Amino acid sequence: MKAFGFGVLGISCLFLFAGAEVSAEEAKPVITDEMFTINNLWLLISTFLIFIMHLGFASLESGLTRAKNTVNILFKNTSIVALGILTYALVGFSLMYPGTDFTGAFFGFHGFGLNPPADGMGISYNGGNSTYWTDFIFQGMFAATAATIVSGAVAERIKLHSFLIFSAIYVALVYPIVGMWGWGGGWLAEKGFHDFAGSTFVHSVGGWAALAGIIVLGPRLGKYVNGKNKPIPGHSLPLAAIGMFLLWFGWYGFNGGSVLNADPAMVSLVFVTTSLGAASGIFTAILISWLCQKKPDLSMVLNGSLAGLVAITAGADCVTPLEAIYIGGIAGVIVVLAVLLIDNKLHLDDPVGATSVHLICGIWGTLAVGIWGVGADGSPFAIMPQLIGVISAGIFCFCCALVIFFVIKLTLGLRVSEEEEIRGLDIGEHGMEAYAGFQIFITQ
Amino acid sequence: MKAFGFGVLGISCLFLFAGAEVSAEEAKPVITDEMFTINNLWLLISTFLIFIMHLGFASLESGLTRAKNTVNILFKNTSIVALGILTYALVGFSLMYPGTDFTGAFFGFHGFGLNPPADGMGISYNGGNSTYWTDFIFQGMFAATAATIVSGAVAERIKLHSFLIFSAIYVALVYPIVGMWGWGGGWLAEKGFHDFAGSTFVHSVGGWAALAGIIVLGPRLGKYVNGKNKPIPGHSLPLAAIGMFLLWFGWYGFNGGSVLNADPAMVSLVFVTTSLGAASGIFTAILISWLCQKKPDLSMVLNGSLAGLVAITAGADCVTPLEAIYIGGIAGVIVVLAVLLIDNKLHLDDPVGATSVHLICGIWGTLAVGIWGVGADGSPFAIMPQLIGVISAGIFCFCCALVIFFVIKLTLGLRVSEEEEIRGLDIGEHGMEAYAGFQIFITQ
Amino acid sequence: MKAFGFGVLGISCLFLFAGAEVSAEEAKPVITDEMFTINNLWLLISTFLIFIMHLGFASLESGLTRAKNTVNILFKNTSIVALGILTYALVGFSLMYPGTDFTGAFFGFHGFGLNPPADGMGISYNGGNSTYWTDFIFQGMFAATAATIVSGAVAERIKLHSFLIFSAIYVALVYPIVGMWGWGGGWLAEKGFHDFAGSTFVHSVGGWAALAGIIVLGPRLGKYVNGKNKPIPGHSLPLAAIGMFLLWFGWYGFNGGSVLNADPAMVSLVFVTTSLGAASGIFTAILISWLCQKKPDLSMVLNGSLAGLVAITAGADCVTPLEAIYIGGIAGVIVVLAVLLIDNKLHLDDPVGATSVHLICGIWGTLAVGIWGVGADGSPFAIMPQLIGVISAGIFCFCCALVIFFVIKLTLGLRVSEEEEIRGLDIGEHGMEAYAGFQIFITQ
Amino acid sequence: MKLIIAYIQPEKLTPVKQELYKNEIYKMSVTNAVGCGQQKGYHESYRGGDIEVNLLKKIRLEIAVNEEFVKPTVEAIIAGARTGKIGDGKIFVTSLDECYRIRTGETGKSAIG
Amino acid sequence: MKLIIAYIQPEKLTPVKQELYKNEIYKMSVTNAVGCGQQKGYHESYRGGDIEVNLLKKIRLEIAVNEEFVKPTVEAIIAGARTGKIGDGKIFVTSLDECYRIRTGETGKSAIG
Amino acid sequence: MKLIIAYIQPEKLTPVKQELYKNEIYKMSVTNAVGCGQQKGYHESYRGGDIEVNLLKKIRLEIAVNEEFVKPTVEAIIAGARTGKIGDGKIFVTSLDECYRIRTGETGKSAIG
Ligand SMILES: Nc1ncnc2c1ncn2[C@@H]1O[C@H](COP(=O)(O)OP(=O)(O)O)[C@@H](O)[C@H]1O
Ligand SMILES: Nc1ncnc2c1ncn2[C@@H]1O[C@H](COP(=O)(O)OP(=O)(O)O)[C@@H](O)[C@H]1O
Ligand SMILES: Nc1ncnc2c1ncn2[C@@H]1O[C@H](COP(=O)(O)OP(=O)(O)O)[C@@H](O)[C@H]1O
Repeated sequence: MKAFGFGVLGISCLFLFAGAEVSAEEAKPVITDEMFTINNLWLLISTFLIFIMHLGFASLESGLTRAKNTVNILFKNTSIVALGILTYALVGFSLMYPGTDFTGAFFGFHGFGLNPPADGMGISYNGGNSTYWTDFIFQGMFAATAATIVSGAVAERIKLHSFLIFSAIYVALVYPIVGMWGWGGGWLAEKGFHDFAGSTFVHSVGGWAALAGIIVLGPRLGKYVNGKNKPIPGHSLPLAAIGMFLLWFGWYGFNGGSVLNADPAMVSLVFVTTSLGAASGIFTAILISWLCQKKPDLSMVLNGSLAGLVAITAGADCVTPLEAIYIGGIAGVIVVLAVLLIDNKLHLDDPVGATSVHLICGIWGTLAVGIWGVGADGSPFAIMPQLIGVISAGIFCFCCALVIFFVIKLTLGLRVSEEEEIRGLDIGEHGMEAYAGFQIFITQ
Repeated sequence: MKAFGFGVLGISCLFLFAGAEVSAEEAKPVITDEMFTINNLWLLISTFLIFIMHLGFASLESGLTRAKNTVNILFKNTSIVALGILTYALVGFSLMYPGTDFTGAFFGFHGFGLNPPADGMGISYNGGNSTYWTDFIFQGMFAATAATIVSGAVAERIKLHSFLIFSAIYVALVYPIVGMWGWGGGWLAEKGFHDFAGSTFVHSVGGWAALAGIIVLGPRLGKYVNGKNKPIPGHSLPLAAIGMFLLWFGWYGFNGGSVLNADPAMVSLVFVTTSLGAASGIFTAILISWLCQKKPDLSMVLNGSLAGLVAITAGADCVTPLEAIYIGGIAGVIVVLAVLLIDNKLHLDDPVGATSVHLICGIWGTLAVGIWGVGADGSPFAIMPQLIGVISAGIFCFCCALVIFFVIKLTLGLRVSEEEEIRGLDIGEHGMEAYAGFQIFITQ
Repeated sequence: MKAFGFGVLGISCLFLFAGAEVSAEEAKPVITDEMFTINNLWLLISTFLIFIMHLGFASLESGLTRAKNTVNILFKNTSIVALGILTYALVGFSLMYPGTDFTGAFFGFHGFGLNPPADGMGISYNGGNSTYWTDFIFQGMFAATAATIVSGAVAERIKLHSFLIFSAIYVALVYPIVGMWGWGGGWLAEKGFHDFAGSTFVHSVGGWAALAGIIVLGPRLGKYVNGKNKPIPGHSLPLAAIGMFLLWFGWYGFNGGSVLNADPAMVSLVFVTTSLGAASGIFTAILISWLCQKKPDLSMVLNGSLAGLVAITAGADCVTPLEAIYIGGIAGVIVVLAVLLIDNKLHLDDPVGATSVHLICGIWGTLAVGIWGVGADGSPFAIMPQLIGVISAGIFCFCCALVIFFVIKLTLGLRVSEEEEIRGLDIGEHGMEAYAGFQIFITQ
Repeated sequence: MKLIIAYIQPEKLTPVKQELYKNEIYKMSVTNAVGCGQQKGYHESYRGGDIEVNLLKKIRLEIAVNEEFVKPTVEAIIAGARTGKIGDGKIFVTSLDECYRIRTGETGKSAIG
Repeated sequence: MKLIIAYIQPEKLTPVKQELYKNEIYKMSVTNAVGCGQQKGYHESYRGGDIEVNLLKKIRLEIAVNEEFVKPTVEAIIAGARTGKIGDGKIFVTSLDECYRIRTGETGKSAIG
Repeated sequence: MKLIIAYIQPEKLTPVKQELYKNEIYKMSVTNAVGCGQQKGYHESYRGGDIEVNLLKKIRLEIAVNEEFVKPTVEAIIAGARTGKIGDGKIFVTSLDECYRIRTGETGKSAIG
């Protein structure tokens, strides 16, 4: 409940401070300029934190794939940031937060481009939480992350322009429409569905498209030979680790900023639940990976931390630290098993584990709100709305992604030629190599 | 108009909040301790953001050059941060902000070292925007970036100690003297020249020195053979991409902090224009690189984003988001064409494209203020002062840089021996290699 | 004097603002909601800055060791963050800040888990500096760094599970117990010992354990042959440089956040002293490395900056900028000489120089407070309490670490087999390689 | 005794190895190489400049065998590496004068396998 | 048929290739190597310790040719690689018993080119 | 003239070099290789999938010598590389028809050293 929750949160924040003599008289405007400035600043700080998650994704994804496709992955991730921000300015923001006219709706649109209202820069715009520009850029940074999630899953075999077109459509239309259901005051918000910072609206939305992508594309050459899984190791685990750490780092803005103001109690709770969720995801992923794989697998543990983060995202504001440890810890177990299942059993080829991390753990995190979450008013969240949210978002996103992928496949083609795949997309799509001067030989 | 603008901005900020009952009576001091603390904090946050740009430069530059010179580049970038901060404490700050005694002047000096005034830590020091220490460290972080820009352009052939001496002189003297013309209340400020965060005062200042350096040094061995351009690919595009993302990340402090306080309207506008400038630079660089080079070149797209950022820097506070898209988009086109021109036609060897990004787009961005920029008082900026600023800064910086480089060339020598260049500066200057244990062979 | 100093600092902060008409009457509570929100936000910002230091350590340590052990190092650093946060939640926080019942004591314990008091989220909890959650997560992020320091020193030869067990015990018990002596209001605090942000309580605590580790483990195979030092170069200096820059970046939160509120004068002073300490450490390390080693060694200069940072940590709040330059500059000299001594003369094999940086410069920085430091009340700190603090912490930590290492050695074994060490811990402990597809051959 | 040197496409290493195993040749040494043969190269471009790449990545096999194994070895390599497309590679056979097993000091025919 | 093995300075690969092309030798294989010859090494230093590097980076060429091409090949390599300085490199010539083109199965003289 | 090719364990390069120096053999070329011999490989695992690694890292030495140096060279390599464990490596000796020093154009026996 993001933008929609502005009012509510603003009030809850007043409530918290009730005993603290903010002003001499209760009648005066309760949000001061100072508070407005702090709130706004915190959202802008969160914005740059979320921005750096794009580097996190770029690093993680290129680290977990082969050196011959590295330029391609970096290119995609760089493009997506740009596409995300630009399309969000053009239509996304307007689709996602169409305003109170569309309360409870499935779809709303407020017009093309950015149109700050007269009071867009003042306290009154958003209950003293942010200016219109802050509102836009904070939400805009979120948008691109959904597309980035897909990038890793379809890596090493998708045509560059086809991917860019898919991403542009998905991030410009599908992401904001689903997001509006909950955060824009749409029908899911009405149902009492709670997704604090986007286990569903960002991570699952990305995850469903990732799933559609890997189904339509098929596995990389040589991944499954005679029904046997042949691992294709990532070419740089330091890069992957840098990616994970930067993602976690950015997550403090992703979750912390989703409080939508700088309320000390709320933001600090979110920092604690986020940190504990990630830590506990690492912890259980180590244990389960050590058990299942005999030797603990770094790539799994990196996934474990992200799993914990994705899972805690839906309820970071409404569970206790202890429950955050449970949620993250269970996610750490789920993600390892999901990777083993999806890769080894279902033979769906997801080079970076995006479906396991973002889709499966996104679902888990959303449902966990129905188990442990307690609303600002003290009443627990119900599981049914959460389930409805997960399923409806899932159906919508998965179908849209499938359709877009199929249309692109039939028109432009989706997959590079076999020859290009063997030689690498860096040479095929970009005519350059990521590590000139190093000897990189890959025999598969 | 940085430090000089303190008063003006402070007032504009009051103005914005006029309707918001900050205090019971207008006579009371209008900047509260809280506002002072927020403003100051935002500048400190910007300081650490700008700091990380040095890592951005280090990564970008080492990624776009050969592995055999990587230690050397990292060494230069590490040294420059230190030199920049230390010389800025010694003389730079005093040269750049000599105080009101030198209003309208070409040169001023306030004495060696740091000398906080009696009220240096209080609200009165700087209109409640920052303490003296904050003022110094924020400006000091800026200083070193100008020298870092040179580092990439002259890479792979300049002697280490010669470069360090050049940088120390340039950053200690040239950068603050030019900067004083605009930000320190000097003659350009009087003329109505507007350079918000340094398209000219930082980026062009660095870019002119880069140009002087590559002219004096000449191209790398084997770069132009029989009048033909032989590309020398960078050894690690992941490193280059990390560099670009970190630079963009830091730019939120570079531009955002240049508001010099935490004014919600202003800072959020700057965040939006900065983001859109970069995104749009990427977008057009992709298009133009796809067109001109047939296959889209990642190194060009990374340059495109930086081009957008450099260009929006001069006017981030005074153009609309739509204009930011134009400015960044045009910069994205300019930078690709400039690289093709400078490298392929003029045969000036600039390994990382520093002149195209920082000099050419810095000029473009400064002029763009004269096209679209509208001042705080609602009156548009004129193009003439901008042109005068660009030209005067250009002549001064380019001449200074040329002279310093020539003097060093005649005394200490500027370029390493041919043998050292072939074997790499890492072994020649540092006696060590960047990637021990990896096989790196370069046949050119 | 961290948590314990809350009251004092709160008051000093009031004091500073005394002349600034915060409220109409002095009798009213002086910390407003706004100030509370800013203070709290700054601690949370510091928290994410400290968090990214873990990536800094991971990068630095893997960069300075061999490629065949990279997965192992990344794994350790990822695990330690998780272990650090989780054990700190379980017992560490409670051991380190047991409350006023244990004032002046050697040991205190406040019960398992996190137990926010009734007013834990309000202004009254901590003098308006932070909420209980902020307090916990800020301190919790610190905790893990001590263990990370050990990781680099014992790299390339320690068994994974043995290291993890050591770290868990050390960070859960030893770190908070020693920390309590000073920051938790224990006996050292009573003695007037001053360690602002942890030259002793974080860096030396880690450094002593590192020393114990390398003594018990012995040098890496092939490090000292026939009494001659055979250098084992790190495999990726770009990674090492990324590590250094991220550590410095995070240090702004490490030191800046240790002010424990957003006081403009204090935080900006800390930013300045921290920056100058690091810059000056680089500067002298360059000079001394150029002199002693003929060619300037990048790995030494990276250590130089960290040395400056470690040294300034104890007194960043109580020395002048000029003194910060001295402290950092001396640290830059000390660290180069210490590496030469420890490695070349004492033949203690510390691959990343952790003992030189964190232990030796941690001690230097703590003592420097006794030389130059001046307390908030204007009276200089004495050298004796500092010496007592250094020695007592040293004896306690070193003995504890020795005992834990020995017990692990006798039970689980500490060192991998010779064969595994030759082949690399990545294959031995994790069954994977860090750079699949690159040819990495190491002949030692 | 003969020393067989073969250049094959990198992605054919696994099939060639399998064919060799089928023919009971278990010992071999592999290095990376780049080569030019009939196969044309391709063009890369970097910052607007053109790079002609005509040294293509190849795998170099070195297999020492006794005379009777020469034919099976060559056949196995061809079986595993042939696609019929240019770039499939080459096999060279030279004579080996002597062979030692370092571990035991054995020489000659028995040392080779 | 002969197999020519040459060690040259890395930066001489392009000139050598050009000379070979002039003499109509288009096929070759290239690998990286490190070598010690008369050329002295150099010293690196790391964290105060001295590292003697006496294995210097070289390029290894392998070119299989028919007898009549041996002389032109050797001459081309020398023409491209000689600077007169120590470290210019060495050329070794060995005999080739047989040669196969994997794609076609051709053998002998016709397979080599 | 003979060309000696040896495969040894990577960590044995330094001892082998020292033994060669003792026997006054100063010239050699070194490349990286992976090989399978009697030494069994090991298993890696990545994201739950099993990877069988049976090509193990080795160092390949190439040393051209005059006949009288063959024995000392082979002995030096064995002295430096033998541990008695599987994986110690192999030495192959082939004949060299000719040898040129690029710098001077010298040929034959005098060019080799
Ligand atoms: N005469 C030769 N000398 C050395 N290497 C050769 C020779 N001919 C071919 N090669 C190696 O074999 C590889 C494949 O050769 P190619 O000519 O493409 O095979 P084909 O013509 O049989 O399809 C080349 O890249 C090169 O490495
Ligand atoms: N006898 C040899 N055996 C193997 N490789 C050799 C031999 N002699 C020279 N080389 C290779 O040739 C390279 C250049 O040799 P060098 O002695 O420097 O040439 P020159 O003495 O002719 O100037 C060496 O680095 C090594 O790789
Ligand atoms: N017949 C062969 N042909 C090519 N290379 C070989 C051959 N035999 C051994 N090698 C190389 O020598 C290395 C060591 O061989 P190995 O069988 O382990 O030695 P040993 O059996 O004598 O202990 C192998 O990894 C391989 O690179």
